[in-house]
Amino acid sequence: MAFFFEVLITGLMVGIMYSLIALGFALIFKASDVFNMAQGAMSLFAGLALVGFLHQYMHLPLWLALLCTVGVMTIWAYVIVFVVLKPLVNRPPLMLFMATFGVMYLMEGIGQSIYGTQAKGLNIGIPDNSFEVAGIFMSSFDLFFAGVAAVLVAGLIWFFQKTRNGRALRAVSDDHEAALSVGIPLLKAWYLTWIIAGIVATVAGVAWGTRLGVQFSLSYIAFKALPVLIIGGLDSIPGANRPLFQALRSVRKRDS
Amino acid sequence: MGRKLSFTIFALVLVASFILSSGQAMASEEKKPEQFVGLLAYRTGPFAAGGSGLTSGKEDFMALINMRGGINGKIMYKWEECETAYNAARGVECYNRFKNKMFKVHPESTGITYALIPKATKDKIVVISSGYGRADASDGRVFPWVFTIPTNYWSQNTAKIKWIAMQEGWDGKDMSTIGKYLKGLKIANLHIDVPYGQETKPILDAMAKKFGFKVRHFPVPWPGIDQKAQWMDIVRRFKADWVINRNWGVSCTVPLKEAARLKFPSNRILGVWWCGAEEDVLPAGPAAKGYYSTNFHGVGRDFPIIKEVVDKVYGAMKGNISFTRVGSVYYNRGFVAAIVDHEAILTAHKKFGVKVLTGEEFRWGMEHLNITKERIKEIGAEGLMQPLKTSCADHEGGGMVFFQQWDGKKWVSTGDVITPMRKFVRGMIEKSAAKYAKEKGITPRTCK
Amino acid sequence: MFYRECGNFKDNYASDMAIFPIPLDRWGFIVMLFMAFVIVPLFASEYLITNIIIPFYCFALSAFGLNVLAGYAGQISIGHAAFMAVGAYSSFILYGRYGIPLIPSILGAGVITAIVGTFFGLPSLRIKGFYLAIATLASQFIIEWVIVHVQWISGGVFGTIEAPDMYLFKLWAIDTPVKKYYLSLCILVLLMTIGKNLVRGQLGRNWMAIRDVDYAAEIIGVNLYRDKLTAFAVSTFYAGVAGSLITFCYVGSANIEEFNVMTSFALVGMIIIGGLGTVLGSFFGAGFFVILPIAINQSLGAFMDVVPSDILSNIESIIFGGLIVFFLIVEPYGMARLWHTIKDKLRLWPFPY
Amino acid sequence: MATKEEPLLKVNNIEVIYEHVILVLKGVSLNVYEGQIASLLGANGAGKSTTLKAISNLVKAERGEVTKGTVEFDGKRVDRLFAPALVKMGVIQIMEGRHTFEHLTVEDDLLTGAYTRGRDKKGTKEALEKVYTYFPRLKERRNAKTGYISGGEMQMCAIGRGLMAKPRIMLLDEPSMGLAPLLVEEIFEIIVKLNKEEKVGMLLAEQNAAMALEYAEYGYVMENGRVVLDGDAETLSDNADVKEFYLGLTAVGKKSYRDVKHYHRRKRWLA
Repeated sequence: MAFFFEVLITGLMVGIMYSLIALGFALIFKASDVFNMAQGAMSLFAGLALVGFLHQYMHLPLWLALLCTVGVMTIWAYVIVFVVLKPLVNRPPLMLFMATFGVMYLMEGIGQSIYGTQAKGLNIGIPDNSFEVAGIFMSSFDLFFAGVAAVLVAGLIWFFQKTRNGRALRAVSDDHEAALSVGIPLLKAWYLTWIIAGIVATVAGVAWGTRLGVQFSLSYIAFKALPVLIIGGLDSIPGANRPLFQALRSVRKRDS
Repeated sequence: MGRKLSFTIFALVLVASFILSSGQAMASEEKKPEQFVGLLAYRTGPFAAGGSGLTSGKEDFMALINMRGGINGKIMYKWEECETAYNAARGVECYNRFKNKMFKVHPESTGITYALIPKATKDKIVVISSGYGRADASDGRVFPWVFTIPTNYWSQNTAKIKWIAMQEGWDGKDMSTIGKYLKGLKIANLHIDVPYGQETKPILDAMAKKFGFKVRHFPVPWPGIDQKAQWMDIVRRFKADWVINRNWGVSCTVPLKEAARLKFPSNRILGVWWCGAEEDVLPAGPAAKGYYSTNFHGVGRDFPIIKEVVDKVYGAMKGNISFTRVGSVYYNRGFVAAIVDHEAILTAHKKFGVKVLTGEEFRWGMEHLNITKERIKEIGAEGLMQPLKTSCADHEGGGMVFFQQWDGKKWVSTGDVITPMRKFVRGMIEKSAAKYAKEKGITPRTCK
Repeated sequence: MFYRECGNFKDNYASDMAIFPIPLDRWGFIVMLFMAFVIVPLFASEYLITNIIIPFYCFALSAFGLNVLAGYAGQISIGHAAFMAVGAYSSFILYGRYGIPLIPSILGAGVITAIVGTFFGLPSLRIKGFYLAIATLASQFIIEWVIVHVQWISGGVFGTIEAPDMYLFKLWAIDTPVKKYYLSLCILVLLMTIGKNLVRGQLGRNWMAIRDVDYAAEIIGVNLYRDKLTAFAVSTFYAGVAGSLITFCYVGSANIEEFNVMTSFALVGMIIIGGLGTVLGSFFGAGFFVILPIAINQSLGAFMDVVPSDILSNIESIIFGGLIVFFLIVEPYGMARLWHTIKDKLRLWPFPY
Repeated sequence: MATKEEPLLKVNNIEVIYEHVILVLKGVSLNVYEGQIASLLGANGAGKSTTLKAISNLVKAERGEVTKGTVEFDGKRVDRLFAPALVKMGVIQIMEGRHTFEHLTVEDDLLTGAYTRGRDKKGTKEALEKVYTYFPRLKERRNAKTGYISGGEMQMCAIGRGLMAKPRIMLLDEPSMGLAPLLVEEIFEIIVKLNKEEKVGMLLAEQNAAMALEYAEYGYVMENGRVVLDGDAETLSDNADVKEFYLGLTAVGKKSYRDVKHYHRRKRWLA
């Protein structure tokens, strides 16, 4: 029985880690109908940038480095929206999907030429100790990121439900044209969405980067996150955070 | 619309000029005798750390030889890189691009090796797969053009089992007593679930049967970023004594973290040599301390020849990789491969005279390699590489496996250099090669 | 000025249905065929034939297959490379293991792939859009898994099987690049001719109706289930043949890593950059994705001494990504549309209105 | 009505092309004065919606373009502006087909209308109260998702949302579409009330010509992308052509189909 619970909890933790990526997908899909292939690459880039600020090129304190990374992701959001998506407004979603494919190549290439191709360790000072509770091993690292994910999701829900801009973003995702007709500037809304997705990608990049090292494979996590996304619902932001499914899946896999 | 059109035409012209300029670049002529080496590299993609190290190591060695005045003082190395991105189709394209000028090829990927073996056999170009590719290609009678110098996966795994037995108290000499120490041991073979990862399953199973230990295979789906479930199984259910970490790229790092989380001792994990580089353990941080891995060459810069590279090549700012990575595992691996090839060239020069070699002449050199301890000392690579002696039938040469441990900062050799169970492996190799020969309708050549 | 028809003088159905209504196009096409059949094998270097033109043909074929599915029938698939893998492995098994003659085993591989493809097309009956895309992505992973794990298919632990030597009618050895070139060219021309007429015909119209508004198509009597599945079958048939050609004529061994998810994405890229729902687009797209990276790689090789090679390799992906974005912005409907725009302008030139 | 003063909205001979190829409007001119209800009549595809979208600049979002002519609002040229900027000036379009945000609640939906007010919380709240007084029904359903309310409520929601943005002129695109006659009447009553009390000018695109002419002061008849006829509501109602083609009446009033003459009256303005 303890084994069962351990598997369940472990699965839950894995699920939360994946849901961080899935969240970014869902956000962008919802706000701009774009299936963002570059989500993984964004995480990669954020991780690389953070390593650059923290260990590689500069040695900034963690909070400043995080802030700078978010700044970098904001610039990316600007570039993507105004250079890539703006000329493609109202094109079929497939074209936008393809454009993000190009963005993926761009980000990977630029990221790796600036920061190099080796796997880099990322240490943000969260201890990866494990302790035992009732025969079940838990990792402080996992718990920390579960907490971060919870705060992030709560924050996003608050933002989307309660603030003016959040409401505007939801409006945009429901109906672009009607949103335009009540005076919500579409590009600004997209820009905002991509910034948020950039922040989510940063968190995901940090979480996965500390675990795996910051390296190219972060770009592939996105594919692994797809099942989470589909089960949770491609267009649902709370849905992206349904890691329970992951837990159940790993239980089933073990028992078979 | 018109503006768009002209824009596009402009872009097309740009692309066309790109292609044209590339043609011109290819046409540039060489002046003195040059031995051309085509390098299949992968500097992008998930395994870029490996590819950049391997390629740059070779390039640095060749740069050093050129600075010394060339091969036998007469012939210069000339090399060109081609990015494969670890993709077989692109690897084939690179091979075809170089094939008229080159005499040997390091495919640097198991997939590309498979694609190139029949082609290179036809084109009379030597394929050297150091520590990857087909294990059964060590049989030179069936694979005359393929070399698995200095060792292959199957040899490695028998050495691993021997080493594990030694850790359990075996003296390392008397093969008849090894079974006593292995009996009842539980060894988990954690492998990435692609053909590369599955390759060692038969030899492990065969050994388990022979020596009476228990082996279970735990496949990790590609790319192996999350292995929580496998580790739960290994530690909680299987209760493994030893774990063989047979992964690649990021999936090498994950087990260390998972093991630490489940309090599985890291010094009971033994990695394949593709899981034994700095890039594999650094991201795991303290969790990696104590982790063992195999290797087939030494690590670090503490060898005369690498010091010479540091002085001469990097002193002249002609290095091919960031200076910090000189002496790292992948770098040294590429470097050692280049030394071996160089020795083969020298051997061939003895027979055919000092000239630009063809593939056939080079193969002769490869088959008559005899790198003795003394010669290694002469090269200045003592401890960096192992003695090698190849023959017409034996395309593996040494087969020796080095063991190293991560001390938290760098790889430290444990001092164990273990000879694999050569007879055992050879039997399996010959069986597998014979099967291949039968399938392909090859009559194995006879070696005297 | 010569590029136009002089008014609409079509007085019989044959001329109305002609593939190339404009004589210049017809001549252009014949010239292209002449180039492909005579000039290229005579003058192109071996490197050009094996590395550029043969893969270009194979991917054009595969892209056309995907175009049938995505461009004509509107069912997006991002697992198309896996079907190429099915074709590659099954043709090897048919030819190498069972000794079935070459051409039948290549086409047979297509048929086997079509059966597999139809099976994986079943979800399309219930879901569409991106959800279907994800379902097809799942088919990619399932097929990869099966090929790696069923040793009967993958030929032992190595997961890779080498192409046997090819003989046509047990007599002709197809061993030189030029012969391989002719083999792939003949199959390409044959299948493309069939394909072009397929999409022009009743089936093609049904597909397009499904693509545009599926329920409306059903109302006017298109059998939705049957035609969606035929789209999957036809599309994967092409993929299978392309996959077997690529391994027979180009790589020389079937290796599952070659048909991974990135290849699938590249195929989607081909049809979008080339032009959805056009035959020509498949060629343009294949050219973009097959030739361009090699061209960039080769031309960057010239800078090897100046720029560190680490960065150079990454610049390749930067340029490639940039070009994808650039072409999408310039012409979101693909290079084929661009071509048509040029042609339309030519028709009116020099007196636009 | 005060026809001599400068009109609030002046559309001057505009031409709209979609996708660079499809010419939809071929020179449309019309004026709406402060506080006036003007209506735009025409059959399907006559170009009514496009005219409204050309004014509110939503046409750009559909890959259309105003290629000729000008739109002036309050004396300023606005046809080059971005749609949200126009909303800020007080030109608000209520789109055809009840575009509500289906995943938002009614209240959230209304609040999106106040986006252009910025952080003005007090004003937003007052505006919301005002909308609720006009549409008590919406107050009852304030927490329902707009995807699940009835068609009439959706239309009210859409109009209410427009009202949140301090409109000076509203461009209503077929508010009567798909609604029961009773509801249509209710909505038109509210429109008139808004016009009277809030001094909001209205430009009403309608197929339901009888209804539109009953409530509007001035009318334009569109056909094939052109304005073919305009005049006061009464004049138009009396026009024989309008009667025949839009009101379904002949010179002698409604007739039974049995008596319909089997030839068509020709439109005199054939475009």
